[in-house]
Amino acid sequence: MPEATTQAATTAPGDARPRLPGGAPLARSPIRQPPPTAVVGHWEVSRRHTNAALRLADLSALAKVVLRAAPESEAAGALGVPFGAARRVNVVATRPAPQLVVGSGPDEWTVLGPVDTQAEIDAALLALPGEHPRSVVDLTHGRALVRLTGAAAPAVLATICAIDLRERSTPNGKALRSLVAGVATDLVRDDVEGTCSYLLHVERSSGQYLYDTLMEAGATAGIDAAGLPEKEI
Amino acid sequence: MRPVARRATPTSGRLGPRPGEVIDRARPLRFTFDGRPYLAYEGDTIVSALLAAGESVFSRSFKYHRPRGVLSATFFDPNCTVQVGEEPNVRGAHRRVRNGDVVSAQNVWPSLRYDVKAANQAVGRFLSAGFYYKTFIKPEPLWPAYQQVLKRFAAGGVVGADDPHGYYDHRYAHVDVVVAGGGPAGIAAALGAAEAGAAVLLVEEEPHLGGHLRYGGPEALRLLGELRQELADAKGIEVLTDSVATGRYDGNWIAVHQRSVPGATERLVKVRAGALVVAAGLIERPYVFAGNDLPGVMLSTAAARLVNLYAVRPGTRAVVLSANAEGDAVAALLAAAGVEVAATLDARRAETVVAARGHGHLSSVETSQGRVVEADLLVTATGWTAPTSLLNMAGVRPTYDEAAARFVVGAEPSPGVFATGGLVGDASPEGLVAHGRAVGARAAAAAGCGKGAVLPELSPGPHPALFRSTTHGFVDYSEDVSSKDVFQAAAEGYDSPELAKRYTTATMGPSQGKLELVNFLGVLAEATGRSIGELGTTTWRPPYAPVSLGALAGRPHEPVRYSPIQPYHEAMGAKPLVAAQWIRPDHYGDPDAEVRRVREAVGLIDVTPLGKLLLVGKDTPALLNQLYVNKWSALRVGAVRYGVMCAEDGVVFDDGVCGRLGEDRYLMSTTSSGAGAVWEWVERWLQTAGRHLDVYVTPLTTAYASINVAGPASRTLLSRLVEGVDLAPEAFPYMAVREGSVAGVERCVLWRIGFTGELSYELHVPAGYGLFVWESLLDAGSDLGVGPFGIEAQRIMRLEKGHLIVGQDTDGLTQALGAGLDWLVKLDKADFVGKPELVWQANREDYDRLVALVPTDERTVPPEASQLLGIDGDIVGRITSSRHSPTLRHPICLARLAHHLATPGTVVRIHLPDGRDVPARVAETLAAYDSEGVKLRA
Amino acid sequence: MAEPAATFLAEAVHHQWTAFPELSNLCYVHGRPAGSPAATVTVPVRPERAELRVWEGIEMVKVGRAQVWRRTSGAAAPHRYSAASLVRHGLTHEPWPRVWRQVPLRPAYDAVIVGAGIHGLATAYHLAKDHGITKVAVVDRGYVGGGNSGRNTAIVRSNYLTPEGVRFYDRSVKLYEALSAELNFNVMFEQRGHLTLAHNDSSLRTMVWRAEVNKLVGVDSSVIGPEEIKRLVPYLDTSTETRYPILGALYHPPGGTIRHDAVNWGYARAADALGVEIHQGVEVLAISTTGDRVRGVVTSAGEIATPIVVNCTAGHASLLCDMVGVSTPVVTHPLQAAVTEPVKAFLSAVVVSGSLHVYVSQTDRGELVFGASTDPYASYSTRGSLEFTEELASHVLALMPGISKIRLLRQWAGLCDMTPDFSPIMGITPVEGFLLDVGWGTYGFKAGPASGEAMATLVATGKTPELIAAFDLARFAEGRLVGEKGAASVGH
Amino acid sequence: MIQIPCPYCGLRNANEFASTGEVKPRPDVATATPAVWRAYLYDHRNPEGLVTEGWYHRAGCRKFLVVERHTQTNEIRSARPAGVAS
Repeated sequence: MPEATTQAATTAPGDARPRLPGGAPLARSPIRQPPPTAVVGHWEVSRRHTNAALRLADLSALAKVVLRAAPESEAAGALGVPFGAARRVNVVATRPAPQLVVGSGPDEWTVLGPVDTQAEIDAALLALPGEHPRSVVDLTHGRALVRLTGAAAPAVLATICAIDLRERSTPNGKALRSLVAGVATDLVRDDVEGTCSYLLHVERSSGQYLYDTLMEAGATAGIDAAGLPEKEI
Repeated sequence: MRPVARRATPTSGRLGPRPGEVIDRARPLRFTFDGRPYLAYEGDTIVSALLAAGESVFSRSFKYHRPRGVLSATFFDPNCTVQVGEEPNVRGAHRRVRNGDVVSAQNVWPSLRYDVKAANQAVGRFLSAGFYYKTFIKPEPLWPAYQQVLKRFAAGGVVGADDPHGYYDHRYAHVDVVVAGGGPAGIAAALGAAEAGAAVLLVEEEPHLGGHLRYGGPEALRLLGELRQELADAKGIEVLTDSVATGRYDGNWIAVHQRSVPGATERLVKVRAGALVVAAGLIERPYVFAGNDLPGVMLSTAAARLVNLYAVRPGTRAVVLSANAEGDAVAALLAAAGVEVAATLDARRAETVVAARGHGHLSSVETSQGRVVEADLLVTATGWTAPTSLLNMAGVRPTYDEAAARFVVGAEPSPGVFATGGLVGDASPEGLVAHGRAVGARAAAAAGCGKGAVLPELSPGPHPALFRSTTHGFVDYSEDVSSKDVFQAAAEGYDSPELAKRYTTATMGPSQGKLELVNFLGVLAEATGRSIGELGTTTWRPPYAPVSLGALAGRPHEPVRYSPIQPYHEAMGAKPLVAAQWIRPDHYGDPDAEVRRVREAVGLIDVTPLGKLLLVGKDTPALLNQLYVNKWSALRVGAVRYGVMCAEDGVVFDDGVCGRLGEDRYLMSTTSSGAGAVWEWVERWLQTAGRHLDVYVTPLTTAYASINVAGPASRTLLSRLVEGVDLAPEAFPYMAVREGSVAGVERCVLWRIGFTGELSYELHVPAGYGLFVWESLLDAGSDLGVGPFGIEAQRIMRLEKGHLIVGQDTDGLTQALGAGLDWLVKLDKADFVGKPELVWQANREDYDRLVALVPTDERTVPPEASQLLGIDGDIVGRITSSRHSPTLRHPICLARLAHHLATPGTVVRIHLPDGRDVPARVAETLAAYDSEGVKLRA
Repeated sequence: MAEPAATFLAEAVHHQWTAFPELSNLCYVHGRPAGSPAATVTVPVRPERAELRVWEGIEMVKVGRAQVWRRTSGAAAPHRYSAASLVRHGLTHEPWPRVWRQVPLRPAYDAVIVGAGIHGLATAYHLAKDHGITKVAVVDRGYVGGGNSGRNTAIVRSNYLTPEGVRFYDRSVKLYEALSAELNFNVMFEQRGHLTLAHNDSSLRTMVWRAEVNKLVGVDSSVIGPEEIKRLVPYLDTSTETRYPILGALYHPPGGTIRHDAVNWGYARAADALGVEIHQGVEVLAISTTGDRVRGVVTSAGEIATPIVVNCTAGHASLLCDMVGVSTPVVTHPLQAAVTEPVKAFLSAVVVSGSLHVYVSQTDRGELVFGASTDPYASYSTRGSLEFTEELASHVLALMPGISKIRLLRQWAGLCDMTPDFSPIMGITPVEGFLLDVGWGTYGFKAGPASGEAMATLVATGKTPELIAAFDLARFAEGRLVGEKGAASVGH
Repeated sequence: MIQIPCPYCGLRNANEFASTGEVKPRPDVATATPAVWRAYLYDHRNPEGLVTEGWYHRAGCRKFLVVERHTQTNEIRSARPAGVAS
């Protein structure tokens, strides 16, 4: 599959939503995209730029594939990421950059990759060694994924999440699932260039709620909406 | 009823600068009290500013409407509760004046000065404890009228229906040690814990740390300065002032109420702490004697606070009753501040106050020596109450120390819970600091930081047991309960603390016994001839201090869920339907027209909330056999089957379909409301009895946008957009599943099923493409008359078709055979969930049946839940679903009906909510529309 | 007397009667009695003089020049509570008699009732009054009304779902209506109306269902719309744009609130007066049996012989059943409640929201009393939780957004013995003489008078009254659950 | 708020979990009498003391656990995955 490319979308008269040339299918995040938007791969995404010290970006367009297998299975061993951790692993050998493998459950791994790479990840997970039963499910469309970045991120998150976010309990590379503002949420501490950053994902239909709640929680800390960062694509 | 005279010469006023004052004389503020303007300085409380201006009455009491002034000058002062703007019950002796505050007195009518309800004082002797219970007994019809009058006596402030909801915040915190109380012992405990490496949260109720050091002498201020410097240099201590630890719950889960926060009205901090140190200090106890509630009678700590913190002179000529060094010091302080100390009564030498006299304000004091001393200030220092609330919440039972005349606790009363300061014992400030520091270190050690420290000795010193003088006076100011009431309660047999408390309401008012409890116990002990130790005490419940509903609630967090097609529904102005967390389109303006569109052409409905579970693994049929009442072993790839799940009691729990997508891949659907519960049910079986099964379950409910395309033209419409699937009836028959692409979107699942009774296809498309596919379908089918339909149209059509809705046409006791599912239940399976109950049900006759009813009067659509009546008027069933059928043009109903009547052709009586009865006939089949199922198989 | 007299007086002086039609009804419309008063009491209180004049059926209090008149029912008997007795005691300082006696435990009783809450006390009262059985001991390890009877939110109603439930609770409401006179103790029953809000279709359907069954059984209930709801409770947010829109409500005018302590004390005082003994601080340690028959009770104050033990406990029902090996379907969950500081009256009706798990009423003192559903896991702890108050507050504010500044003053918890079908367990057990009046879940207080009456009949006659036949223990083993299950998880 | 020591996730607040009640063995379906079956459905030990009960870590690892908890103090003695012998 080719690298996802960014293209300008056209907008039909009287319709604020972009369309792709030739009526090709256009995928949308469950979260409203702050303008300006563009189409990346098959997805309509925001390309908003912000210099705010605390920012929230919608990453729902990223590929997300879930592997279920016994923790003692060969496949699990091949991934090498235990429950509760998140590491970059080259699951898809042909990709230039590794994918983020999240140990999201005792027998569950969530692999996050660039836009439109779910089929490759899917195939790579099915091809992991071993005969143990396993289940590989593409949840790209089933999850809303956002990234909250900034030094104030732990304090903002602490207004809506009961988890101990201090360094000694939730260091970079830690993954867990808990309640965030009343919704079961996967939380991954994944710092960006030394700045504290969290990935949060929930089942898709709660995405807008999660996004709105984080924006409100961060309001006094000066949060701003960011577009899909180039390096995530 | 006499008005309180405005005094020509105010007894109180502002003093010159004091070394520890907390007011900023350079920053004057303006506010009004009962409509009159007043000046304050930044840092003044409402009450200190009013006292400085010569006012001395701030409220009227609850029952007798007696004028009341300052008593303790703290948050818990029962006499200083005022309304500030829209905020009721503000503690005027604690709340700092803000510029422009509009303050008014509460519980006065028509005004603070002239309060007609004060007539109650004249007949006070009849308003004894429990007087409510002894009168108004007859005649009963008049009790409500009496009650309306009583309600006018409610003591609180005012709230408005449309008062704005402030911005209330919540925050979680995780620390090693919480220290509740920022006096010398509390500050030292925080320092001791931090030195051991602990993360500490130090919480102080007042705006400044220091406790009693703040209003002590020069030595106290010097020590406070040192402690503050040490705090400033320490690492790992977060200090919250004007904040109070309101509750300690299981697992050292501690609620801290921040009363002033930048950017928010208030904030609730929910803290998980390794250890809790309670350093709440001591609360000074009032003394009970006649007239002890007159304005001008106050506690020694109140006088010290007023003079030293706010530079307010509390009176001009004082009598001091002292039983301790603190009281002696206040006598000296008053004299130094220019108050004439007319008499000092030493309670340690059995000198006491017999009565305080005055009209609206203290004017003279009668002493035990028989003297009557003119005075406008009476200061009492008769002992202390240990506010052990947080410790009580941790299950600690303080013991009563007779010699010290107060309750005490040890320094380590419970695992993870510590106490220091006055709660534990008496010492010099330095002694309290030493103890606090050691307790802090030990608390840190309990939380895993450091090695602890050796605990210095701290125990309470002796103190005279002073509760009541020789006269009766108020025990509970906010409830207007006198010592006489307590005596009477005891005499009547309400002689345990709990019964006497409930009977007299003592300690049940806004200060919850902080000031009153020990006096109440002391008086009850006197009345019953027992000691306080024998009586025991009542339990202090959370919260330690009252918390606003806004702060408890925080910002509203009510999760809502939307389908990917929601932008379309909104654009079309669909009427929203709230279904649990989902917001769904009920209809788009005309549900009947939506029905006709589906019956005659083709319609689309967004059914995304339908639960969808992907089951992967070779043992999936075994799992399905266990969870569903029917059989699954023979399901071919590409086939779909309807299934019903029961709980172990045989009660119908959920229904849906399950299709076999591939060799080891199955997609199960559930009801929208049951999506979460069925997922858990499946997981539960797979993790317990079914651990050996090779099945993984993954919820895909919102991974797919689900669109049902229904109507005779649905195949034509789909044929224009679907690729990779042969839509011919033979190739893709009813109850089949296929995978293919729709409008160019790959990996879609298509089931040929439907709830409406028409030829229909349920499309599950990757959710991000949901809106795209929906709009593509509308575009492609415009010539076919395609349009959307909502939940209401679907409900009508499923009812025409006789499909049940679990939870509506069944209830919490409906077992499968009572839901018309006899044909589905396979009792010859070895096991399935709920099987034994269904076997037994099959051997009975007496359960209600699900039937279709047709009212014979075609104009009457019986409301759902209308009852069905038998010949003798008894209830024999009820309507569970009812609509007018736009297709059949008559009402159609489903009903639960007693078995003996549930035969086709029987006529039953429907009792309508408007009182009319209409007959209805039991139909042959549940389906009123296409009962043969020809259309959906087309 | 004096409080209302003074109240009437104060209001009257200020408003010259006319502003208070309910007062003028009280005072003037009935006219003045003929002849001179049967009694006149003068109270020399400065600066005024208060005087009570009593005629047959009417009395008057005069303070200064103002007068307050009220109808009464005849002359006051000695040690009967009345306005006149209140004045007499106020004047003479004559001590009030004890409400119940303190007597030593006897070696044998005709029946021992475990639990001095409303159920146990009402059972004892009716045993003595209706059946003349007075050799009865009510034992309690705590104090009178110290369990759930003093911890509930004092709401009384009969708008249940099943005919058997409605009939039973309706009997209780009827008894409550007459209880003040029956016990000569004002229990302050105020039938202020009870509203159960519906926020979605299915709950609205359940409200219609309840209303229809209620009406057919003769209980006043109906479903009303948002406008009528707003009229009854102006502080409710009835706009349609809320997360929990108010679509309608089940309105039950006879429902209301009562003073729970007064009910307990009133029953205790009346039962005591009939000869029943109340033993506080006496804990049941064991129940002795011979074969399958009850023989006696071992208590912390000694052994008692008795052929009948009635289990009237709440929160500990199954522990007592364990003593005789009777297995029950009871699970004990804490039920929490809370009260706020007082504010001026703004809420007349009792408001319940099942979907939001909250109910609220305002006391005469101005406090808001809140309750919710039971805690989500079984426990015998009454320590309470913070999350209860958080959820409570957010749900109350979702209904009444204007009251965020009111402060919560106190929270507490009781223990509820929950049953699988939200209905009680009453009647006989496999152990002869061991009777159950348990499993009341969150409904026990409302049921007190009717269950006392029915249990007394069962004890006295050995026959289960028809009113409680549906609530037998055997229904679980026989698969005959009562249909209250699913009415609503919160229905106070 | 009490905390449940999840064997997978560590100490977590109880509101992440759902209590599923006392753990009871399921009778043999083929031989269960109504009395036995309904005792399984409805009866509980309901002790004031240690109870063995199920908890589902709904907002966490989604594992069913068997927990020993004291019903008066809420102290938790042990927690293990369901279906695994203690």
